[in-house]
Amino acid sequence: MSKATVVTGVIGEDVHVTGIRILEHALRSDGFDVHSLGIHNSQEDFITAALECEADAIMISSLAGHAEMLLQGFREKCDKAGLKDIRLYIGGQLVIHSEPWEETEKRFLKLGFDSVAVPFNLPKSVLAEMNSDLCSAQDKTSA
Amino acid sequence: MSKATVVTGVIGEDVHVTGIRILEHALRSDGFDVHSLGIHNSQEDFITAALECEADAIMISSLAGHAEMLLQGFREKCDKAGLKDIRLYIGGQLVIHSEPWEETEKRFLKLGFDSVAVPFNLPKSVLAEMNSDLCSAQDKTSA
Amino acid sequence: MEISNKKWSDDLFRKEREKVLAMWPTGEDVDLEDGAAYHHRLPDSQNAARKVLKARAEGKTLLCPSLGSDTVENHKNLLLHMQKEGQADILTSYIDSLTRNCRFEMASQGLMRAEAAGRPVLNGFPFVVHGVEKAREVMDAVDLPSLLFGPTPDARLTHEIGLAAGQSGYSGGPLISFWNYTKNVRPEEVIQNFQYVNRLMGCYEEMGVPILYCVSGAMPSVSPPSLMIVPEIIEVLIAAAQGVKHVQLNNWLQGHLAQDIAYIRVFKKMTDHYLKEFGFDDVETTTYSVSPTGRFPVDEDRVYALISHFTMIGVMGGVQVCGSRTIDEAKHIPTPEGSAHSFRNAKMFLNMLQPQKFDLSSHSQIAVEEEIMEAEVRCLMDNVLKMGGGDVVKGTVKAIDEGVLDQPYSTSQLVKGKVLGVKDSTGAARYFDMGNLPFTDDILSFHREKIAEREKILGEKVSYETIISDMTAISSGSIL
Amino acid sequence: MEISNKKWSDDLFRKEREKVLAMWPTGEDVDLEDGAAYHHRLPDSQNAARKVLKARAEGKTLLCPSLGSDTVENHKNLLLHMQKEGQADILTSYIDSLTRNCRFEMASQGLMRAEAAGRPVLNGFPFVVHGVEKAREVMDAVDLPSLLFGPTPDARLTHEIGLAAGQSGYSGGPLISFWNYTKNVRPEEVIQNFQYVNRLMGCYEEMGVPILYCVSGAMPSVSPPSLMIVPEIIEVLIAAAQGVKHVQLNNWLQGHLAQDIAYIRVFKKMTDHYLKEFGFDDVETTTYSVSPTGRFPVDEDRVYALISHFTMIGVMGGVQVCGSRTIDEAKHIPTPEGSAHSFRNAKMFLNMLQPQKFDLSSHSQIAVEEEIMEAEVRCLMDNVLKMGGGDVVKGTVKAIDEGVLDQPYSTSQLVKGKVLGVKDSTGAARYFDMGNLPFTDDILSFHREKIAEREKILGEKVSYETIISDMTAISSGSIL
Ligand code: B12
Ligand code: B12
Repeated sequence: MSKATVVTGVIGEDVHVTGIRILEHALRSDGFDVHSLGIHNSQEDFITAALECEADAIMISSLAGHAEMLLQGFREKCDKAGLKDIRLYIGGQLVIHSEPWEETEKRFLKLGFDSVAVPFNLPKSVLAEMNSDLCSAQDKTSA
Repeated sequence: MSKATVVTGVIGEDVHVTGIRILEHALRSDGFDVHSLGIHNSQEDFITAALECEADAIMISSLAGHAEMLLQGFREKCDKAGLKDIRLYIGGQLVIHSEPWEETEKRFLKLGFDSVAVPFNLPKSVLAEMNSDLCSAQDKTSA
Repeated sequence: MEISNKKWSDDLFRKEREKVLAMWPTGEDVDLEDGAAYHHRLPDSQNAARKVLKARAEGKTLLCPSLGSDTVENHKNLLLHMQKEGQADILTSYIDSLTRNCRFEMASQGLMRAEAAGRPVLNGFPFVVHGVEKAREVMDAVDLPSLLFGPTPDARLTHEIGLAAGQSGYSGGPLISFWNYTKNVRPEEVIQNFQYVNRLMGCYEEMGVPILYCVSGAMPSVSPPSLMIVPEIIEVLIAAAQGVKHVQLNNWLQGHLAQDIAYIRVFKKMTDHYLKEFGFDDVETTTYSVSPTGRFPVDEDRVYALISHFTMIGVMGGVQVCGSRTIDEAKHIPTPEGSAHSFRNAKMFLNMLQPQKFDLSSHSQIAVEEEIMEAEVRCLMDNVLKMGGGDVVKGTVKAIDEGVLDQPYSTSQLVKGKVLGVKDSTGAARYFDMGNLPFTDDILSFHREKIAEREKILGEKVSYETIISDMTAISSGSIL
Repeated sequence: MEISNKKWSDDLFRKEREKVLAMWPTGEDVDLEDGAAYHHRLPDSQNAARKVLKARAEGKTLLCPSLGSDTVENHKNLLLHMQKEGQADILTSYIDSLTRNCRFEMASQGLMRAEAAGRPVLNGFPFVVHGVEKAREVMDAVDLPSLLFGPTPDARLTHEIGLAAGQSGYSGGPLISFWNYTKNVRPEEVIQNFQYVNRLMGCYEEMGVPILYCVSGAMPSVSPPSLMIVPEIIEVLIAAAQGVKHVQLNNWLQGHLAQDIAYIRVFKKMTDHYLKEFGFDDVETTTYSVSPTGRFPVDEDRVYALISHFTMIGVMGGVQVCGSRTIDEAKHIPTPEGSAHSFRNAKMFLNMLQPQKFDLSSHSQIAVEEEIMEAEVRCLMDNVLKMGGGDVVKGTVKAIDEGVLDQPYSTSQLVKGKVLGVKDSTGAARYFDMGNLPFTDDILSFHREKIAEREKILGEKVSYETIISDMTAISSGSIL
């Protein structure tokens, strides 16, 4: 049985796929069930996929710097689609110009993301976070 | 007949001799009479040499950054020794820390120098200045 | 879709051209003859192909940054800044990504916002929206040649406008665009778009305007260079068939001196070989090198070292043109100042090294790399040609479908993506997984041995974890 | 003054030592046995000689900045900053110039002012004024070895204090001090002072404490490397006679890959040769490279390229230790931050290149340089030895007086200063004027030919103007 089910993908016109591919591999080898959407996805693509596979989380990657613009109202759409408790992760290089990391994070948390990965996060730490967020919670439920 | 007579040397404990050696060569090949004192000179060494060879100018080089400290009262000493009209040049790297060039120049002009060379001055421009300062003046005298 | 590596008939080109020029109103103003006449009015020193051939004759390396801003004013200033402060020899005009995706309407809105705001909004220069006249203002303002820059599945209208506006070349190509900029577009479609672009370049050549086409093939991510060379040669052959005469070979450096220099040599040698085999005897090939596409360090001290390092390889490899990423690469789109700082660094390194004429023409480690690389390239190319019954385009399409041509980390879902690279004990890229590539046993065992050496030092088997650490090694401060 | 290259008798050393220790009150606290005991308490990883031998065994290059501040607090912080932020492998303790000139009273006043002001006043660490106990606080605070640093005609008391305080080596030497730091001091006098210093190092060696002595010979200003190598070998032979066992060979890079690498090799080879000839069989030689002493560019982008360039040469030349100037070199005394930035750049370049084990062991351009350089060194060394009737010290003194050993741009008025270098068409340093150097016709014509090549390209005779432009070329952005 898989630890948890995760939908992954890149939002918008962005073609930067390497980072999320690496994460997908790390997650899979750690026992996660990963549904990978690759590049060029809309908000709807993520929601449809998450509904289909009953995902516990959505992981969105974005490096081109347009994430904020493209993800307006995403949490609300998830809610409406019935993905009320789904955890939303985002990471990559989220802004166009240098700004203090705390400000970037704050804005994305406000957009409804549960976790905003610092830039240049290594797979190891992403994995650790996913495990503590998704798996200990599940353990508790099944206990 | 030489264009003009110049005493050159480095002031204080400073060992940086290359720059002034290059200038000495440039001056000599351009027809100046150069009396070179090398490194490790005091104010008195310059004055004695200038009196001896009836110099038109003294050129002091300093790179170690102690020039200002070491040249307090130099113009007055020259005056007292009878070198009233002698032109005083200074160049090299005159200060320890970065400061706007104008400030450095101002302080050395106040110390009684007639000309303060910008750092990294190339021999060509030093030569041009010496020629216009010393030789046109002489031309006029002899005219 | 039926497609082959034949020169397009005038008829086909004319028909397609009508459609392309109708894609956006500015297409109406394009006139081929007038475009050529404009080029003829520009001085020879503003033609990229001429400038590069001169560098080749003199044994010099030129520096070429990647630049692009949106309004004429912004782009002009950026180019002028790099011409003056950045000591660039050749300029480039990055195409913004909306234009690359033919979203001209959105690009036009972005441009209007940029003009209103007085600061850049788009990530490149939207040639199509500007149209020929406006785009010529850029060339009129600068003294250097400029190239169109950036892969995209459909660069047709951008080329119509850009070339007519005095841009004298392009960097990109069908395969790089396919691997890295599409999700579900068939390779045939991208190739066909590029046959159009190449035919257009051919028209300029026929009118006496040399156009420099810098093929790009495939981007490395810890990739043995044959993975890049083969797609690049294919792009050359596609271009030559349509009448392209000045080809620049893009060497994607990964930082390993012996392997990267071998790449530069084998790529040139094999390109000339296949050009000759197909009878394309009058195509001039020159070489270009560019820093790696992987993650860059955030720390500028380190990026400076990388810029110098990759300039070293370019110069020692004897390329005619050297590109470079910039000190702000990891952080954000390069500022004009960041670009200028970076290229001043590259220029200094170049000026220290190049006059020395340090000779690496017979060097045993490079020779070893050359030998295996040439074997790999022949193996892959000959297979592609066989699959296409001698037609490189037909062969390429089939080979991609069967994973006989393959790439790691492609954005396309039509790509097998089985092949994977890993570094050996000296930092050279080796095949960790050959996927469906039709390699001989000799090649296989060469890579196995090299990987075994690394495993001996590591004290464990290389794995996907090793690959991840290899991919982030440089950004963490070391080749390994 | 009668002087020769014989080991000092215990008696002579004891008598001199009394005088030296009486030069300043802190001399009283120096106890050789206690000094050795302190070294034995330090971990092996804090001994420079051990660390360098380890690097030699592993084929690694270490980085070593030049550092020095005045108060214990300031100096400690500077060293800790470079240990942590600068990724240094070996630290150094620059001696301030007042102490170098034995102006201990003035140094002590400077130190007091620094302590009162809370910011540096002296340009280095005044070991003598601090005394053994205080100076040990520095070593106690850091984890790396540290070397005394800086030529001076009289480093005796500084060594008594510094070595007893755990510094495990020194960079400098009698000839470099004579050429560049004196005006009217006889060479005999400087050599005698260094025989004392070397004998002191020998005492530590006898007590089981390896001390790394980095000879420095002569600084280049567009100088063919034999001008540096010969004084350096002389310094080695003087040191070995007094019992020094760990010698580091300082290679003054000038930026020409082939010539600089040849320098590194010939220097090592000829040092080992003459050591053997004189029966010094147990002296370990390691190598060190450092950036050039000429004027640096003001522009930091360019200095970064130079730091990378000289790191490249050090790594390709296989030195054990690589020094570097810093990005603020042209402007002012390096700040801790400037030093850290510079060495992070050097480390990145090193980490990119060294793991590749790029092999230049058989390279024809380097071989050409090696051959002529070895001939020059033999010619000069054998002449010095002949002039001294087999005694290198006696020969050196005579050779300097007659200009058979010579340097351009010396500060000493006792030096002939006839010899001059100029760059050839590739940027290598050649003899423009050989002064009184006793070179063979072969050597003469080699240099003439190389200069002729440059003249052909220049279209005019090289002259003093050429030399001036050569000396400022790097600071203006190019090797030539
Ligand atoms: C490689 C690269 C490319 C390749 C991408 C190849 C591919 N198919 O993936 C190519 C060359 C195609 C490319 C193209 C472009 N790129 Co690019 N690219 C890079 C580069 C150099 C490295 C990215 C990378 O692969 N990193 C390696 C991986 C392993 O790291 P990662 O992506 O950061 O992912 C890790 C973490 O961030 C985290 N993570 C990532 N996603 C997520 C998601 C979640 C939920 C979590 C928890 C964690 C997480 O985990 C990953 C593993 O460690 C970066 C600069 C840099 N960082 O050095 C620029 C960069 C991202 N690119 C940039 C730009 C602008 C572009 C272009 C628009 C350029 C142009 N003008 O044409 C085009 C994009 C076109 C398009 N439509 O998208 C900019 C982005 C600017 C910004 N954000 O402000 C950058 C910063 C470069 C720059 N300085 O301009 N690029
Ligand atoms: C070479 C050099 C040395 C050599 C000198 C060899 C020699 N015998 O000459 C050596 C290694 C011995 C040396 C030693 C030291 N140096 Co030193 N050295 C340099 C260096 C790298 C280049 C100087 C040089 O030769 N330039 C080349 C010549 C051609 O240029 P120039 O001297 O500037 O002269 C030209 C012009 O300035 C002008 N000019 C010069 N003088 C005059 C005079 C007049 C009247 C006019 C009109 C024009 C003029 O014309 C010349 C021709 O173009 C500079 C840094 C730099 N600039 O890159 C540091 C530098 C000058 N040194 C410095 C220091 C601190 C030292 C030491 C104290 C280091 C130490 N801590 O031990 C010791 C000095 C010991 C002592 N007692 O003096 C500092 C000075 C700091 C400051 N001013 O703030 C510098 C800036 C380096 C640094 N960043 O720390 N140094």
